[in-house]
Amino acid sequence: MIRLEGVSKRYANGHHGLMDVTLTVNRGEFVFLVGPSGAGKSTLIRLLYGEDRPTSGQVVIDQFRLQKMTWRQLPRLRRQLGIVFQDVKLLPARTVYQNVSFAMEVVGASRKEVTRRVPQVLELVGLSRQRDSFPDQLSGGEQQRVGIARALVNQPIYVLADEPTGNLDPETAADIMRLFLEINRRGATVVMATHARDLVNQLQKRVIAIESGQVVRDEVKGAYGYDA
Amino acid sequence: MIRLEGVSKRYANGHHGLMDVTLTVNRGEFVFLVGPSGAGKSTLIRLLYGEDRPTSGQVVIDQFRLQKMTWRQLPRLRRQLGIVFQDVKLLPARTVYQNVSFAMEVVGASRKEVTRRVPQVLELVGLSRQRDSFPDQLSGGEQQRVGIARALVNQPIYVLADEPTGNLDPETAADIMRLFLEINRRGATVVMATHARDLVNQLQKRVIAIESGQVVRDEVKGAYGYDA
Amino acid sequence: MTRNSLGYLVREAGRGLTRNVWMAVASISTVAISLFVLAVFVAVSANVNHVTTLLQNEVELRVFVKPHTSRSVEMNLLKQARNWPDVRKVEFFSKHEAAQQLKKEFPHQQALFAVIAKSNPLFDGYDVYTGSANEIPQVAQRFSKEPIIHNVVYEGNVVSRITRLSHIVRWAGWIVEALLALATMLIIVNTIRLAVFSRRREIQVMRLVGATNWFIRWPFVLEGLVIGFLGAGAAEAVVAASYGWVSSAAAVSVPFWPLAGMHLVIVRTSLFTGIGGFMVGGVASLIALRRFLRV
Amino acid sequence: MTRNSLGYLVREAGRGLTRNVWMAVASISTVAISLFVLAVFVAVSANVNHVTTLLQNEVELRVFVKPHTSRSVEMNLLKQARNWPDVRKVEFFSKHEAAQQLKKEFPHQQALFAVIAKSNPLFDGYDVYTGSANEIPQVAQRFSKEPIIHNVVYEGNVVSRITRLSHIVRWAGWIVEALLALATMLIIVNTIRLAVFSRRREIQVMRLVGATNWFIRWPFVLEGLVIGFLGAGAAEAVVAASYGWVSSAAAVSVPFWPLAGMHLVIVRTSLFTGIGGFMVGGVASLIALRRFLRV
Ligand SMILES: Nc1ncnc2c1ncn2[C@@H]1O[C@H](COP(=O)(O)OP(=O)(O)OP(=O)(O)O)[C@@H](O)[C@H]1O
Ligand SMILES: Nc1ncnc2c1ncn2[C@@H]1O[C@H](COP(=O)(O)OP(=O)(O)OP(=O)(O)O)[C@@H](O)[C@H]1O
Ligand SMILES: [Mg+2]
Ligand SMILES: [Mg+2]
Repeated sequence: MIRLEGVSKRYANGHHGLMDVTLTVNRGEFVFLVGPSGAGKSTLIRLLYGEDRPTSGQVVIDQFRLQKMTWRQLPRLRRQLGIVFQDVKLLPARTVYQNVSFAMEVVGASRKEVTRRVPQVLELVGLSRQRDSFPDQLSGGEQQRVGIARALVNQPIYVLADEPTGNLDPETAADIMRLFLEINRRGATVVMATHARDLVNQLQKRVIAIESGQVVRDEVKGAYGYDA
Repeated sequence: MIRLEGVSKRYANGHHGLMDVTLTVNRGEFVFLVGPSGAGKSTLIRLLYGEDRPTSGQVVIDQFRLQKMTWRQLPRLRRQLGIVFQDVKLLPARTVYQNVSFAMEVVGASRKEVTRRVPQVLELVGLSRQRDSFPDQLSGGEQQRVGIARALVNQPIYVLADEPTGNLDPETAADIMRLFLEINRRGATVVMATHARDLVNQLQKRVIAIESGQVVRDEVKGAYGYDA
Repeated sequence: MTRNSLGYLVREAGRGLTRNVWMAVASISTVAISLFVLAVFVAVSANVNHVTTLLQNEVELRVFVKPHTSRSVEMNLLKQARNWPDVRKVEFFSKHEAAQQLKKEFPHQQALFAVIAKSNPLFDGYDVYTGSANEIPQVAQRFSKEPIIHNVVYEGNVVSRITRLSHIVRWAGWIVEALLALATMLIIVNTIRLAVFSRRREIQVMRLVGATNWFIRWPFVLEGLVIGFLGAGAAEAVVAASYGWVSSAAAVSVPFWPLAGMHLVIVRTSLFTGIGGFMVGGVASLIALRRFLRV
Repeated sequence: MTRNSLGYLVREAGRGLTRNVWMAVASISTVAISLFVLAVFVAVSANVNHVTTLLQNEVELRVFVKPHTSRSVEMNLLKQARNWPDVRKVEFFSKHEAAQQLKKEFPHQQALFAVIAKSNPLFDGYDVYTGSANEIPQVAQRFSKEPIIHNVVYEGNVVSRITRLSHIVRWAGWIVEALLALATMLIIVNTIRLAVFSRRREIQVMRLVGATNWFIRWPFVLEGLVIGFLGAGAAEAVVAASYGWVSSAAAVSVPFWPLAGMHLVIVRTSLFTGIGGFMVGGVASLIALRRFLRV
């Protein structure tokens, strides 16, 4: 269970990322975070994996109370999560394969498991052919899919995805979305910030809309809801 | 006029970026490049501003024959272009304002012109409030809009935009698209790689579809054409 | 550490070093150069100490025996003195030998020697070498108490100056050596910090995907150790080669000044370069990483 | 360069230095430390040269006059010799003075001096100082051709050894100085390359938005110059302070060994640190940038 209680985030330069956000995401839910550019979606996700800390309020994920955790304890939490970063964050000195396998090595997976699982995940995101390419040898969309593969390879309990389809063509984006749905169906909780209106409207999942750092809408079977 | 003649790009690791592409874009045109992830759209754009060089074939932009240009001559070409990079490429040590003004300083604009024009462009992309933020203090969409402001600030003859709306919500994306249309209306040639199906379908401009490095479709009043 | 994670460690460090060959070369060469400078200084200082030791082998005291003392009494005192713990060496000379030496030192004062030859006005005596310079006064006093001793002569002004100087030089050597070692250490630390700095993003990404601090640190530490080790090795190789060359050249051009043995120099310099490179390299990585792990 | 672009240049360089204060500190301190080591060596070497010069002021030739030569003839030759260009200084001593000196040098050889006092077997003569050591042979020869000269004595074994050694030391000093300067240069170049390396992306982005190479280079060069200048300044300040301290300490503990003047040392070391830091800093930036401008 993910729980935010009166969470505010004010950045060092005085800008507000989030203001007094309270919400709960239960195990097994699939949640879209929507809202205009600069609304605070990424801020919320960063608070969940502890890259930022709230200025006030509480963030709790299962047994982890984030504001009480030291830098040394954070890895324990992060191993429960699969994170897709908005700016991808691949390791530049590693190939596609190594970027994904690194996430498994981090959690101490056995060599056998790694060699079994990594090609499988790369196949899922359609990158088998690029397994030995380095990040700077990939197209933008390919990089993004490596980030998705890395997030999913450990079959995490929680998936936090920050605009995972921003650089993908609609068809590939739909494929990737199906992948997240499948993962969710198998029990993972998914929180996804996205601008993909069509996909959100189509899937009829819970939608949390954020504007200027505040939750303005929270619908169980929601739609993207901004009509251009 | 942009002209590619039998252009192929084979990367050092053997992957093909483009294969035998021939096309012409006239002054004042508005062209969408569409195609699945990894098709070769960014490769084509990189060839136009000389970050990469074709393995074979000719790239010509007005009087510039790119394969004959030395490293030292490239800036002359690039000052005619406004480029939006897929990975944004902001200068991390500069604020939003300084990132945009840098592009003007590069072409030797006067101080007066800079102080007049930069706030104007920031207003256009909706970033007036963030002018003194550094790139790592911005949301993904805000960063992308800084990149767009930088590309447009010099009122370039050619605008090369590589997925300029990937990280933007549909509403902001539409605003930005209107901005490009306005620039095009004033005479600039625009080449834009994009995955924004709705916008492409709506605008009825020339659409060049690329797949696996080859031009598979080139329609004057085209549609995105891939239906998920 | 399991076999698996050892493999990871080695692979990671190797990747770090080979991915940016150019940067690895810059770091290693900086380490090598600064260690080389340190090693050269250590070698020079070893030689100064060597010369100081040699200088101490020069006569330190000259003890003259009263005229008309019998040779057997003189030999008796010689035997006695040889057992004094603070006397390293003691040698007897007769007044004839003294005259010979004087003649050798002032070969052109023929007239003088004509006089000496007729009736030698010089004395028998002993050349006394003590264990260290501070023992000279006590030994001198002990001799002067002996009834057969006429007088005790300390070494001349020049030699005492040189000894005193060499002491100062030796001390200064230690101080400069320590300073230089510190300087080298700082340069190595800075170099590795700069190298790590350019990979800060990578480190942060590792943290964000759940790597523990030690999981991230170990490869960097190993990398630092390797950089230090290679730097130290390169410095040491150049020192060994050039020291061999210098000492053979010196044997020809300054035969009277024997350089300290190769063996001694290599041991001393590699002590410094080893600690300076290997240890500091590893520690520097740890220091350099710290700021980037807080994410 | 217009006023506008000068402003740009200064602003840019300032930004580079202040944005990553930590990295600037690492670069500047590395430069300062390596220049300091160089400066210390230059100071030591200046002192060795100084001592060498002082040693050359010791007697180089002792020329003895045949017995029974009249004092006026002796004074004549003295005057003549003073005009020889290769003779720096020449002093006359009578045989009585020679005896006094001998007495001073061997205060305990009473018997010997009893003999000398009766009938002095020594000679009158000259102490001759040449401009440089290589002029000794020609001066010696010129003297020995004079009819009143009995013989010419070169300086003793020890002094000639010291002179020869000091020559070698002086030469070795130059070589080591050059090597050290090279080493310092390489360290500075590497340091600045590492610093520039961590900003390679930035440089490439500048190129991609149309900046010319010199537009990108100048701020980096200025930054390199500033790093070099500050490093050199810091090194020089420490040298000046510590040299002042050392030389006043030396005046007490080794009064017979006058250190080279502060002024001389500062001039010489700042020559090295100035070139080493300022120039090399600027050039290093140029070198470091090269690879990243090809985009
Ligand atoms: N490190 C930071 N320092 C200061 N302000 C920040 C920082 N990070 C984000 N902000 C500001 O906080 C607000 C919310 O940013 P956030 O990244 O959460 O937006 P977002 O909803 O993810 O937008 P996008 O869809 O464009 O990615 C923005 O106005 C942004 O400028
Ligand atoms: N530097 C490189 N080295 C090797 N292969 C590369 C390099 N850059 C791109 N490629 C490959 O070339 C192909 C085309 O890449 P490109 O970046 O042009 O795709 P794209 O159409 O822009 O895709 P996207 O929509 O995902 O950005 C891809 O298969 C990619 O893996
Ligand atoms: Mg975001
Ligand atoms: Mg692309």
